[in-house]
Parts: sequence; C-alpha cells; structure tokens
Amino acid sequence: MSVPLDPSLSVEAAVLWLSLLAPLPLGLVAWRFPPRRMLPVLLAGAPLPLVTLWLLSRLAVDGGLEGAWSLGGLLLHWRLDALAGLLLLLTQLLLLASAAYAVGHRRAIAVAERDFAGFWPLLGGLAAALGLIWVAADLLTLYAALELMGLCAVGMMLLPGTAQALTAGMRYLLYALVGSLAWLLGVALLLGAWGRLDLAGLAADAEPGAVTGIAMALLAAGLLLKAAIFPLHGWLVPVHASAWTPVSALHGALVVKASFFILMQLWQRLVPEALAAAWLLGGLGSLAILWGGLQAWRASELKQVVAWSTVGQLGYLMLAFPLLAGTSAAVATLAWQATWLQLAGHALAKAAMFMAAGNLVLAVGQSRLGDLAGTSRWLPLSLMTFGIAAVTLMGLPPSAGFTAKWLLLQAAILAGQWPWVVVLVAGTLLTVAYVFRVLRCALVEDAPRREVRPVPGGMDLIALMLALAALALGLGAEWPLALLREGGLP
Amino acid sequence: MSLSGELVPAALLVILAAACLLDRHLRRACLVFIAFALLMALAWWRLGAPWLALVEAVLGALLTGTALFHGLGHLGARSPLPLRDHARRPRHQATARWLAALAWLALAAAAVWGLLGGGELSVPSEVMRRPLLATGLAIMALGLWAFAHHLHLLRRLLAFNVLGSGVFLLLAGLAGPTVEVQGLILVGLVVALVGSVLGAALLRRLHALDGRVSLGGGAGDDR
Amino acid sequence: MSDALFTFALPAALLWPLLLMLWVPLMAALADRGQPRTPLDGLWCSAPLPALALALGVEERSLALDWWLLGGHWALDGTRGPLVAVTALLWLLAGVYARDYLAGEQARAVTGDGAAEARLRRFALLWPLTLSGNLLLLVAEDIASFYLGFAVMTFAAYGLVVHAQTRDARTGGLAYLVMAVLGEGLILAGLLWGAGSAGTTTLGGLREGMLEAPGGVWMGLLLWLGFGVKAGVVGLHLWLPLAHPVAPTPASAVLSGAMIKAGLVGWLVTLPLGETAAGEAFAWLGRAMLVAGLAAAIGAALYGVCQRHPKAVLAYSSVSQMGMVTVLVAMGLVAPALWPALSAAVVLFAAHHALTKGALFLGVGIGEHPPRLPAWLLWTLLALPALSLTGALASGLAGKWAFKAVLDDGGYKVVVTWLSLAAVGTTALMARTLWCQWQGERQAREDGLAPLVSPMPLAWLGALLAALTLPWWLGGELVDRGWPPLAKLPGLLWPLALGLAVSVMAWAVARRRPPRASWRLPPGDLWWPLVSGGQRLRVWGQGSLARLGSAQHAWVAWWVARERDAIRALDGMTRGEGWLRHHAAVLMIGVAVGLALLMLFGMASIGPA
Amino acid sequence: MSGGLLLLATLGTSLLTAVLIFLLPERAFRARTGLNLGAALIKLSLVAWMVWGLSRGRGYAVEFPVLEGLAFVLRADALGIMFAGLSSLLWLFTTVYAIGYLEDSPNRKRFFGFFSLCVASTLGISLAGNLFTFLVFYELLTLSTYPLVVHRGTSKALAAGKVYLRFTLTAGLVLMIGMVALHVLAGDIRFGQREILAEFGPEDRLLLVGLFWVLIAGFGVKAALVPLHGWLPRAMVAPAPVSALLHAVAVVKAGAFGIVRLVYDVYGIELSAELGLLYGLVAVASVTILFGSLRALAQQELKPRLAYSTVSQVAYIVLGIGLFGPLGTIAALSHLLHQGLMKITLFFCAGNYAEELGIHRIDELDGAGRRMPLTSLAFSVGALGMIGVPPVVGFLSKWYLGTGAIQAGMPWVIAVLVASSLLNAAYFLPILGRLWFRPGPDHGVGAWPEERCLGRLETHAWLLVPTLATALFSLLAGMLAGMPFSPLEWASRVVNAEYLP
Repeated sequence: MSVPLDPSLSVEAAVLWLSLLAPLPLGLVAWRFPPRRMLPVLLAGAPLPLVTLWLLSRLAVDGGLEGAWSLGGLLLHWRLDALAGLLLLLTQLLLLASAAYAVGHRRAIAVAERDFAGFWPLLGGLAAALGLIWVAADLLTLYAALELMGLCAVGMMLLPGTAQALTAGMRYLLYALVGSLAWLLGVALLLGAWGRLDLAGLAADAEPGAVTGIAMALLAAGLLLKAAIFPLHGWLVPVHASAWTPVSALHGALVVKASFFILMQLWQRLVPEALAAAWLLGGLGSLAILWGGLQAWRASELKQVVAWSTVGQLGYLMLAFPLLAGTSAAVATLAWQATWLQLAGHALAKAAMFMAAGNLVLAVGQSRLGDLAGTSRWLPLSLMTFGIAAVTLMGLPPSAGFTAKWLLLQAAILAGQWPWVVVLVAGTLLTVAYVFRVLRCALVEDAPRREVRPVPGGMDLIALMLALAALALGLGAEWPLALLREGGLP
Repeated sequence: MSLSGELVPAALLVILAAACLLDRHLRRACLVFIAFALLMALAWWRLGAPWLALVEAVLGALLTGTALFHGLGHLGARSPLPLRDHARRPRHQATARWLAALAWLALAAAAVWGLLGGGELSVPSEVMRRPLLATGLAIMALGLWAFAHHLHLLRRLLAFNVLGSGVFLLLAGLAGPTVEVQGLILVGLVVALVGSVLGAALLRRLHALDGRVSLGGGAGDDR
Repeated sequence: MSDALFTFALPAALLWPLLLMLWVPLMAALADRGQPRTPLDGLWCSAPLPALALALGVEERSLALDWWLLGGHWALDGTRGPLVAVTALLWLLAGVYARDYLAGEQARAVTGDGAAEARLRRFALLWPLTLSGNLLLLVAEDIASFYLGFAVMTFAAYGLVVHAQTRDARTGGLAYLVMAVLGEGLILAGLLWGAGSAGTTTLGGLREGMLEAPGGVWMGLLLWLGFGVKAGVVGLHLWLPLAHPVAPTPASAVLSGAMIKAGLVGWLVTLPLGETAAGEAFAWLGRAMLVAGLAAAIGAALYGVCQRHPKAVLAYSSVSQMGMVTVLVAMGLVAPALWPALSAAVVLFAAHHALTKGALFLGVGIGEHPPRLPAWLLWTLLALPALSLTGALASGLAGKWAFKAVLDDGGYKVVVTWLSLAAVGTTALMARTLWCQWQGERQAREDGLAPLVSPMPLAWLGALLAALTLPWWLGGELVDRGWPPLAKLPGLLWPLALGLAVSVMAWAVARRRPPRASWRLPPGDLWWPLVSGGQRLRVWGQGSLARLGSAQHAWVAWWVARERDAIRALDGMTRGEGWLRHHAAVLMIGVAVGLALLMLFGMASIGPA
Repeated sequence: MSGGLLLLATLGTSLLTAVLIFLLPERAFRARTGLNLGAALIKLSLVAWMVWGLSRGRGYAVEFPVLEGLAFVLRADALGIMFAGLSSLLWLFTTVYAIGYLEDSPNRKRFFGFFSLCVASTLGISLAGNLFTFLVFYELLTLSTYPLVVHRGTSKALAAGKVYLRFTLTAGLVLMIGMVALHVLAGDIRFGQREILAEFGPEDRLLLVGLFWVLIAGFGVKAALVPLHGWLPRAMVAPAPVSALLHAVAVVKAGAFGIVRLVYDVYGIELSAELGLLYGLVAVASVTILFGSLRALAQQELKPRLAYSTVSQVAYIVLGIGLFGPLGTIAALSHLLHQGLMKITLFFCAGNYAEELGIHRIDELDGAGRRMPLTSLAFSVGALGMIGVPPVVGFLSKWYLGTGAIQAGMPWVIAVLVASSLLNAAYFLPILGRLWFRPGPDHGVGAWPEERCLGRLETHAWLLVPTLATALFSLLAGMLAGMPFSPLEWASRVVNAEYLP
C-alpha cells in the first residue's frame, strides 16, 4: 500500500522508513525485557545514526528524497532533505545517549525495573514521532506526529509519579492539547481555503491574504505554546524540574524544538513576507531570551536553572523569523544556517547539561545551588561536563553556540537589524551570569565536606560526549552547513 | 436537507455544550457531555461520514464518558471527588477571559467569513454548511472560554473536549467531509480520548495524593 | 698594544672588579660557617689595577661590540685616558685605605657581630660594582653603555653612602638617592630626546645631532642639569654636603674625587662644546651655566666656611671647585673658539681636583687616626694638598695656570677675576678644614697613634704624592702650557694671600666672639627647607592618592549598590512568572490575535501590490 | 615534518597535556610533573624549530573553513612566533614554579589541567591567522584562566573571579561584535592583508574608526588599559604562578598582542596613522602609564603594587604601537617580551617571599635580602628593569619608546616616560631599600610573619630556579640585545620584514 512517487529511490526510502519506525519495536522489546546495562542499548541503537549518515551521504549525491504514502485515498507526503536528515541524525544520537543514560539513571535513583519499564515504549514512540516530524511533508502527518510526540512526552514526564510531577504533567497535558487544537483550527482554515494539506502544494497554491494570515496566526499560537516560547512557557519549568533527567534532557533538547521546526517550515512556505508578524515573533524571542536568562540567574535550584536556560535559549531561534522575512538572500542564508546550528548546538549542550546537572544532584543528594559547594573537588567530571555544555550555551568559542551567534550577529548587522544585536549581547551576559553562578557555587573550597555518592561513570561519560560534540560542532560546522546550503531555503 | 432541519440539531448542540460547560454539578455535566457527544455522532452521520460517527460514538461518547466518570471517582473508586465545583475566579480575571474568548471567536469568524464571502472556499459552499460553521464557532468559543475560565480540572477536560468538537465541526464545515478532514478528525478524536483518559487518571492520582482538583495553589506548583 | 689584545683587555679591565665582587659571596658560601673571613683582602683591593695599567699603557684605541646592548662602542683617547688613569688610581688608593679604615668592623665581624659582617660584605660587594660603573662610563662612547655605567655607579654608591646605617647616614643616603634619581630622569630625557632626533646611538652622534635638531638647546639644558646633579651645580648640590660626612672616608674620597667627575664627563661627552656651529641659543645656555658656576664657586665657599665637620667643609669645597669647572665648561659654549685649548685645562683641572680632593678626604681619616709621625710633618703633609687646591702649588698651580692663560688670551679677564675670587674662598675653606682637623687631631693624638706602615697612611701618602706630582706623570698634551713664568705668579697667588688674610681675620674675630649656636648653618643648606616642603608635598600627595583610591572605591561602591538595587528589582520582576503561568490560555489567545492583527495590517500596509 | 603538521603538533602538545592531566588521578604527582615538564620542553623545542625555520624563510600554515567565507587559520609569522616563543619559554619556568608552589595543596589536577589549557590558548592566540581564530583562543583563554583565578576557592577569590569574568567576558562580547561588523564590512581579513581596509574609500572611514575603537575596547580590558583595568589588581588573590601567568605571559599580553595585530596586521600602521587612531592610542596609553604608577605608589601590599605596575607597563606596549615609525614598533614588540620576562620574575619573587616567609606587605620585607639573597637579587633585577636601568631589558624598551616618540613627532611622550620612570623608582626603590639596607629579622629585629624553611636553599629549589632563570634572562636579553634571536633583534627583524615597505 505504499507508493513512493519515484520508484528508483525505493532502497533509500525503505531504509529511511525502517529506521524511522524501528524505535517503536525496540521500545516495546525494552518494555518487555528492560535493559540493565548501557552497552546493549548502545549496540541496539547504534545502527540508526549510521543508517542516517549513509542516507546523508546519498543525499549529498542525489539531492533530496521524497515520496508519498497512499492510505485509503489519503496521500501522505514525506521528503528527506539535508535539514531533515541532519535533524534526524541529531535526534537519533540524542535518543541513543538518553537511552543509555536512562539505564544508568534507573540504577542510580534505585527505581524498580517495573516502574521504569514504561519509559521504553514512550521513548520509542517519541523517537518515531520526532522522525516523522522531520520528514513529514503534509499537515496531517505532522498533526499526527505532533500529537504522538506530545502524548509520549507527557507520559514520560509523569513517570516519576510525585505530586509535583503530576501537577506539572497535568498542566503540560492540558496546554499541549489546547495548543494542538489551535493548530488544528489553523489547519482547518488552510484546508478550507486551499483544499490541500501537502506542504509543497500549499506553498505553491497559497496566496497571502487574510485567511492565510489568520490561519498562520492560529497555527503559530498553538505551536508557540507547545514550543514554550515566551510568554507561553509557563508549563515548561515545573515539568523539567520534576522529571527524570533523561526525560528532561530529551524534552529540552528535542521536543520543544520540533514545534519550532514545524512553525518555521510553515512560515517560510506560507507567509514569508509577513514582516510585522515576524518582528513580533522576534520580539517574543527577545523577551524569552531576557526573561529566561533572568529567571535562570535568580533560580535557586540547579535543575530550574537548566530549565529556565532552555526558555532563554529557545528565544535565539525565534530571531530567525525577522531575519528571514524580507531580507536579502545573503542575510537569509546566514540566518538560516545560524538557526539550525543554534538548534543543534543547543540540543546537544542542553542534553549534556541536564545530564550533568542530574548527575550532580544525584551525587550530592540535594538540588539547591548552595549545596553544590565543593563539588569541584569531589565531582570534577560532572562539573567539567556542565562547564563544557555551558560554553555552548554562553556562545563562547569554540562551540556551536559561538559559531551560531557569530552567524546571527553577522546576519543582524548585515540586515541592519540592530535590536537583535543588543538582545544577543544581553542574552549572552545573562547566560554567563547564571552559568557562572552555578560554577561559582561549585568552586567554593571552604565548605564542609559532605557525603557524595558518585554516579556510574558511564553517565558522566555520555554527558561529556554530548558536551564535547556541541563543542566540536563549533569549528566543524562547515560540513552540516554546507549540506544545508545545498539544500537551500524552503 | 432543509435549512431548518439543520438548525434544530445545531441549536441543540450549542445548548448542550453550554449546559455541559456551565453546570457546576459535575456528574450532570458529564452526562450532558455524553449526550453532546452522541449528538455529534449524529451530526457526522448526517454529514455523510458514518465511520466518523461510529468512532465519535465509541471514542467520544462511550470511552471518554467512562474516563470522565472514572476521573470523577464514580466507577468503583474509593474516594470520589466532590460533586460540585465551588471554585470561582476573581471578577477581573473572568472579564479578561470573556474578552479573550470573544477575540478568538471574532478572529475565527473573520477567517470563516473571509472564506465564505470571498468565495475562496475550495469546496463549493453550500447553504447547509452555514449553520454547521456557526455552530462550530459558537461551540469552539464556549469551549475555549470554559477552558480558560474554569479552575476545576475535570471541567477543563470537558471544556477541552467541547473545544475539540467545535474545531472538528468547523473543519467539516469548511472543507466538507473529505478524506483529509476525516483523517484529521480521526486523529483528533483519538488524541482527545487519550488526553481525556490521561487527564482523568491524573486527576484521580492528584486527588488521592493531596486532595486537589485544580492546578493552582498546590504545594510545589509556584515558586 | 695590538687591537686583539685591546679587544680582550678593555672588557677584562671592566670585568675584573665584577669578578672580585662575585668572589665575595662565593668565598662566604664556600668558607666554613665557623670561620668568617674578611672580605676586604688584598685581592679585593686590586680591582682597579687592570684599568690603571690599561689607561697608562694605551694611547688611543676603540672597540666595537655589536652584540652589546644597542651596539657597544668603547674607547680610550686623549681625554678619557688621563681620566681613567686618575680615577683608577684614586680608587686603588682609596681601596687600600678602606681595608685599614674598616679594620675595626672586620675585627668585629670575625668575632661574630652579624650586623658588622653584613655591612662589611655589602661594602665589599658594592665597592667594585661602583668602580666598574665609573670606569665604564669613562670609556663608553655609546650612549647605552655610558648610561649603564652612570646608573650602576649611582645606584651602587648609595650602598656606600649609607654604610654606617645611622640616622644621619640614612638622611644622607636619601638626599643622595632622591637627587640621583631626579638626575637620572633628566639625563634619560635628554639622551632619549637627543638620540631620537639624531637617530644615533653614540655620544658623538648625539653632540652633532644636538646642533641641528630643533630644540637642541633644551636637550642641552636637560643634560646639563641631569649631570649637574652629580657635578654639584648650584641648587642640585644638596646631596654633597649631606652624603660626604656620613659616608666612610674612602667612599667620600671616591665620591668627591672620582664620581663627581662623572658629571663633568657627562657634560664633556654630551654637550656640543667648542662647536662653532652651535647657535646663539647654546651661547645663552653657556651664560646660564657660567652664572650658575660662579654662584656655586663663591656661594659654596661662603656657606662652607661656616661648617664644623671637616668632610662637610670639603664637600662644599667640592661644590665650589666644580662650580669653577662649570664656568670653564660654560666657556666652551660661550666662546667655542677657546675650547680646544680649554678642554685640556678642564681635564687637567679635573684630574688635579680628583686626586687632591681624594688626598684631602683621606687626610681627614688620617687626622682622626694619626700615624706615628711628628706633628709638624703630619700637618705639613696635610696642608700640602690644601695649598695645591688653592692653586698655589704643584698640580694646582699647573691647572690654574692652564685655564688662566687660555682665558686671558681669549680676553675673558672678568671671568678670571671671578674665578680668583672663588680661589680666595677655596683658601678660606682649606683653612677651615685644617682648623677643624686640627681640633679633632689633638683629641685623637691623646688616644694613641697608629703605626705608619699600614695601608691607611700609605694609601694617603700615595694619594698625596700622586696629587702633587700629577703634571709630571700624567703627561701628554694636557700640560703643554708648562709652568707659569715667574712674572705671572703674583697674579696667580694673590687669592691665596687674600684668603689666608681673611681666614686669619675671621679666626681672630670668631675667637673673640664665638658665633652663637643659632647662627650655625646646617650642612645641606637648601635640603632642609626642601625636606619640609617635600613633607608637605608628600602629605598632600598621599592625601590625593588616598582620595584617588577612595574615589575609585566610592565609584565601585556606587555601582555595587546600583547592582544590588537592580537585582532586587529583578527579583521583584521574577514574581511575574506566576501570573504568566496562570494566564497561559489567555496569553495564547492574545498572541494569536496579535499575530493575526499584525498579519492583516502588515499586509494592508504593504498593499495589494 | 610539514608546516601545518608542525603547527598542529605544537598546539596539540598543550591540549593533549591538558586532557591527559584531567584523566590522571589527583594522586599521580610524579606522572603529572613529568607530563607537564615534558610537554613544556617539547613545545619549546617545537617553537624553537619553527623560529629556526622561519628565519630560513620557511612558512607554516594550516586552515580549514568554519563557515562560508570564514576560515580557521593557524599561521606562524615572525610576529606570532615571537609571542609563541615568549609564552613557551616562560611557560616552562612557570610550570616548574607552579609545581613547587602548589606542593601538597589540593586540586592540583584541576590547576594543571587548566594551566595547560591556558598555554594552549596563548599559543593559539599567537599563531592565529585571522581575527576569528584569534577570538576563539582569546575567549578560551578567559575560560581557562577563571578556574585558576578562583583556585583557592575562598570568598575573596570567588569575588575576584566574578569581577574578572565580568570584565573579560563583556570585553569578549564587544570584541566579537566588532569583529563580526568588520567581517560584514570587509570579509575574512587574514593577518597581514592590510590592503583590504586600506582600499576603502573616504565614506567608510568613519565606520572604520568606530570599529577600531570598539575592538580596542575589547582588547583593552585584557590589556588593562585605564579605565578598563579594574579586574587586574583584584585578580591578585590567585596563587603566585597564576598571577605571574596573568601578568606576564597570557592574559594581559593577549590583549596587548591583539592590539598589535589589529594595528599592524588588520588596519595597517599607515591606515591607522591616516585615520588619526594612533593619537588616541598614545593618549590612552599615557594616561594608563601614569595612572597605574600613581596607584601603585599608594599600595601597601606587594602583589597589588606589582599589579598596578603591570597596568602601567603593559601600556608601554600600546604606547609603542601608537608611535608611528619603525622605532616605536620595535619598542612595542620587544616590550611585549621584555615586560614578560621582568614581570614574571617579580611575581615569582613575590611568591617566594609569601611562601617562604609569609610576607605580603611591603613593610614586612625589611632585611629580607639577607635571608633570601638570590630571590632578592632577582627582584632587584626585575625592579631595576622596570625603572629602566640598564643593562636590564627595560632600558631597551624605554630607549626605543623615547626615540620612537621623537621619530613620530611626539616629544612630549618622553616626559611621560621620564615621569613614569621616576614614579617606578619611587615605588620600587623603597622596596629595594627595605630588602637590602634595612635591618630585619635576620639582623635580630622583629620576626618573619610565617617562616617555613622550605628546602635546603633559601627556599624550595623548584621556586628558586625559575626565578633566577627569568631574572638571568631579563639581564641577558638586555646585555646581549645585539645578538641574533634576542628579543630586540627578533623584533627588529619582524619590523624590517613586515612593516617597512
């Protein structure tokens, strides 16, 4: 029942779909037989990124892959371009890291295997949903994948079962559902107006106008709510603060970004010229940067700092909208690269940071910043990981954050949009403030020695690897960016 | 079908939705919701989407209703929730919510009007869809208002379901019962069901853990 | 001497004192802790010997060292040779003298007096260091080496001045150091300016460049004043009467004999003397120098006779004599044509003063520890250099004749007259010195006599001999004027007669009516008002530095306070988060409406186009 | 070994050392020491190899693209290798010193790890071939020095670290904006491509001037130009080797070196002079020189006095840059090295006094020359050099600055130099007087604050040897300034090869 449009690409398409859907059975297997060591998890998951790498290499040769599934008269479109491929690779790496980390985490927090087993199918669902979002090329698939992702994410958030987690999860659930209804309303308007759901067709058919504008506004509102962009971020921090570390890491790194990705796809196709609205989105992003940074700076608990930092960092992505709207091709190319580099760098670094923070909290047994005193001596590796991840968040060289900031600044200056320069400066300074507030607490030497329970070494190592990957992406940015440039803007 | 033949169920739908959302007696509200869902199934049937009607009846009415009653604690549970919702919002907050819902309604209405008036509707507009659209708009606005206004989690779940139904009606009204629309609604219904089930279960757990039925004000919620 | 040998010998002569210096701590480190050694041994005394031998044996040679500093260029020539010889000789004699002079401290050091040992070791280290600096500046032709020698000599000599570590010694040392640093600053400014303008690294280039450079006279002024600190130009001479009395006698001898001459050498090598191309501006500088020199020559004499300590009197005498030298140097600018003849006279006069003053200073020590000599003989010997200094005898007569003849020939009789007046003052100063010594000696004679054949009296006698016989052994064209004809003698000797008469009269008057204590003028004249002024300045300076600091602190504190306010305000803002969380649904609607409105109106404003 | 590989190997030596040290356990003292010293020696010899190769006309460069139109460039030119040589040489001494200094103290692994990272960054700064690469290592330097500054972990150290970060990271940001703006304006400018900016027309001149000052503000913080110097005296709470590092080798020098690169290699000295930028630099430098000296005079503790002295001395480099002409350039480049040698000596000495005798205040130094003669001798060499007394290298710097000022037509700069020399004398000579001429505890007057008697010599040999070595180098570099490969000679070579038409 599958009908790829171009049968000559069937091998790649088959491989792609296998790798997209493989996490589902893997999750189910893990549910039935929960893994106890990291190695099997890594081995089971390792083929996926390799496959994606292979696909990327094919893409570099053949250009994009695309096709459609026919489902009872319904055509579901998909395409794999460089951006989607790179995001897929990023997703798979992060999922793999989180899965391996989760094994260690379960042991460290001493949760019964049975209570933890629910994590695995949800993880599989999340992986499949994310993969679908990257490759989906019509609104229906996107809707289904978005909802699958949201529900899996909510489910994972609820796993700890504490009152705090349940309250936060409940709020997340309600807002996620309402957000998707807003999105659905926008889709309804688009469908009503243009009679089709596939992105390419919509981009070709849709003309800017009142209906498209309102539809985009509704869509955007729903997606912004799901992406936790200021001022709709209220649900994010409590959720992160109470969830298990691998879940927070995945959520902060990928889940919120997926909504942003969809918004960016639609915006670029449907209303690329809406200047004022794009500036409003940029303004919201700026406020997110400032507000998130401020809150992270004043937060009193480690995981809250990290969660607020996510709110702030998401704001950087929003700056892409004004920089892409109605600017010259040079600016647009710069902003386009900056955005995805920032997204990737932040995803890696944020996951690493959550893991490092989780390790610190686990080892110390306390989550307040003041209780971290002296950890630099007892937990050097975790702290180092935290620091390296923070380098990316602060946008200091040689990290992906730095390169992305360089591109953003370059785009902003080239376009003459000076407000974003000011915002970037302020955001960076706030980031520095909150990061070093944590490090400063950890470097205190004259605190009394406390009982430290070291976490399994693998957990630190995974976090370190992710942090280093974010760092390496800074100077090695040319490879993905060249692929992106070849793919071009939508 | 005649216009008046459409108007009656449409008005009934709006009335049921309003009754479900405004009633502070929770069990009655749930019952009204089940009636509302059944009427929705009828509407789908009449629109020519029998499968959708079936799914709505099973998922929307039966399963969601069961979930809601479970959340209420009336299905073999030990500690049922209080039957009435006494929580009230402060007046100024209530006004803001009314205004917000109206703005949303205006926005959606403007878009619908633009589609109808400009003849931009991809499917040739039929007279019979107008009440459907109006009903959808009204139900959606009601649902959104209720979602923003109510504090009780069960009522917010109800509101979310009503809101969803409103959006489905609009969807069907705008694009007709095409296969895409049916697909979207199907997904929406499944999501709504899962959301309701999850929400109801959560509500039970929360109530069992520290006796609360709303989000705000609990321990550990706000810093 | 061949070039190759010279290439080796000159650095060796300069390095030898440094090697001896290093020898001191080495020996101390190698020796057993239980057996302290005296650092001032015979070997140590030999520090200036190679330089002396070289100066006497070499006529004109130069040496280029490319790797050294900015490019080294050292030379011995007709001017430098005699100065090196005289300087090295004086250092040699003073070194030998010092060995005996500090015997008491050596003895205490051997018996385990730590403080004495430290002082002694310091003396033993710094003495050769000062010497090598002094020698280097004499042979240097490149600016860097010259400045290096000058600075090393200046700073190392501080240790010699404060040797005794008494309160007075500290005062003297402070005066010395403050003035020296000031002088170094002026010299550095002058050198940098001059060298920068001329683009040169040698002193010759500096002199030539100064003539052409705009503002060259200002460089000249800076250099004159800078070196004037060392040479005791009036107003900058403060340190001389303060440092000399407190320094150990041999150190005073080299300070006054050799090191002040460094100032003179500085003038000789940096100022464009005798350059007919020098403009009117330099002539005016010369006139200023002339006036300053005369003022020093006469003023110092007047002030000096009121001093009670023989070394203070001698110090003022040095100021006075250097004033005369200043006058002669000034003539090189005022009347460049005279300079070729005059320069020889200046060098001769400087050499004469160096050795004679050295002998006089060493004589002070002899007066304090008289050797086994009959009193008349001792006093005759002590009086001889004094007479020589007044210009009545031997090298003094030769020196005086040398410049008098030149100046007379050139038609500058007025200057000669003024200089003769200064010589009257010198006579009075010498009389005063001998008188002071006489009083001290009577006291010392009662305490017992020192053996004659010991380093101290021998060194003194050597200095005496060298000073008196200077014209004969120094040789060369410096003394080509020979001795004055008998007819000229009255013209040369009247200042002596007048000076003696004045001294006797003054003595007679002072004996009748002893001067009241309040009349006594402290050594160091201007230093004391300056110190009190300096104190005030220092208090003000410290106050303003403190104010600067506190202003900075206040500024920082203000910012810290603002920061605290800001953080408090921000903390207040963060509470807004709760509101955002409770109104998320409304906010979403708001965002949607806002976006939609912007889309609609944004498109409307762009228009249908 | 090919050019690029050699460069990467040099850089990699320090980076790898950092990684290995982080991997070693805290207890592995011997392995760490061997690793540190071995790496320092290897690096020194690699740099020496490159110096030799460069003098024979060989080139070393490696680059790869980071973004479209922007590359990561490492290139060893004469100027860069000069700075690399300085940092590698002083690194060896500082490492030796630090090993001795931190004996038996906690967190040595962290210390030496970041220490190596810091040297890698400094080397990267010196070998960077464009502003982007420079910025990468410049910021890395900031990050890797922070743990060193707060090493002690006391509240005072942490407060100092906070101030340090505020200054340096803000400056880094300013720098980044300036660099991005310049990049937008002119593209990727490799160091030495002076013609790119020179070709801009008069309409862009104002923009260029503005960017120049933005960049100077960024560099000026690390170079501690007044009024951006506030972090430096506060950072004094760090251990002595770190202070030596901050002041002599890495941080302030990175700032000064950045200004050198900016003026000579990006804008070009001709363009800078044409735009009138140099007057501003000279004015800023003069103010800094005098202000630093005055503030130093008011300090009662040894290390803060040295810190303010650094403020003053580093401005000499900037002053030299501002003096248009080969002599000024020689002054700037050679002082970069000279100041490093002398200041590191002084800080080593201060560390020795503190470690051996517990001395922190200047009035506690009475008579220390007798107790620690060699250290005091080294201190005297450094101090006299700072004053500008030959034959210590400081004199040469002053000489070229003074003559350069005349060449640039700014004779008044000499007054600044002399005033600074007098002020230097006013705050260093009293210390020397106390060391050598005042009676102290070893003469039976008073007692040392906290005497420890480390080692058989006057203090620990690990502490003493580097101190003496750097003092000796400051002396030799001055005395043998005319020899090939002396700092002065190399600076003249750079000037001749690169900056004169």
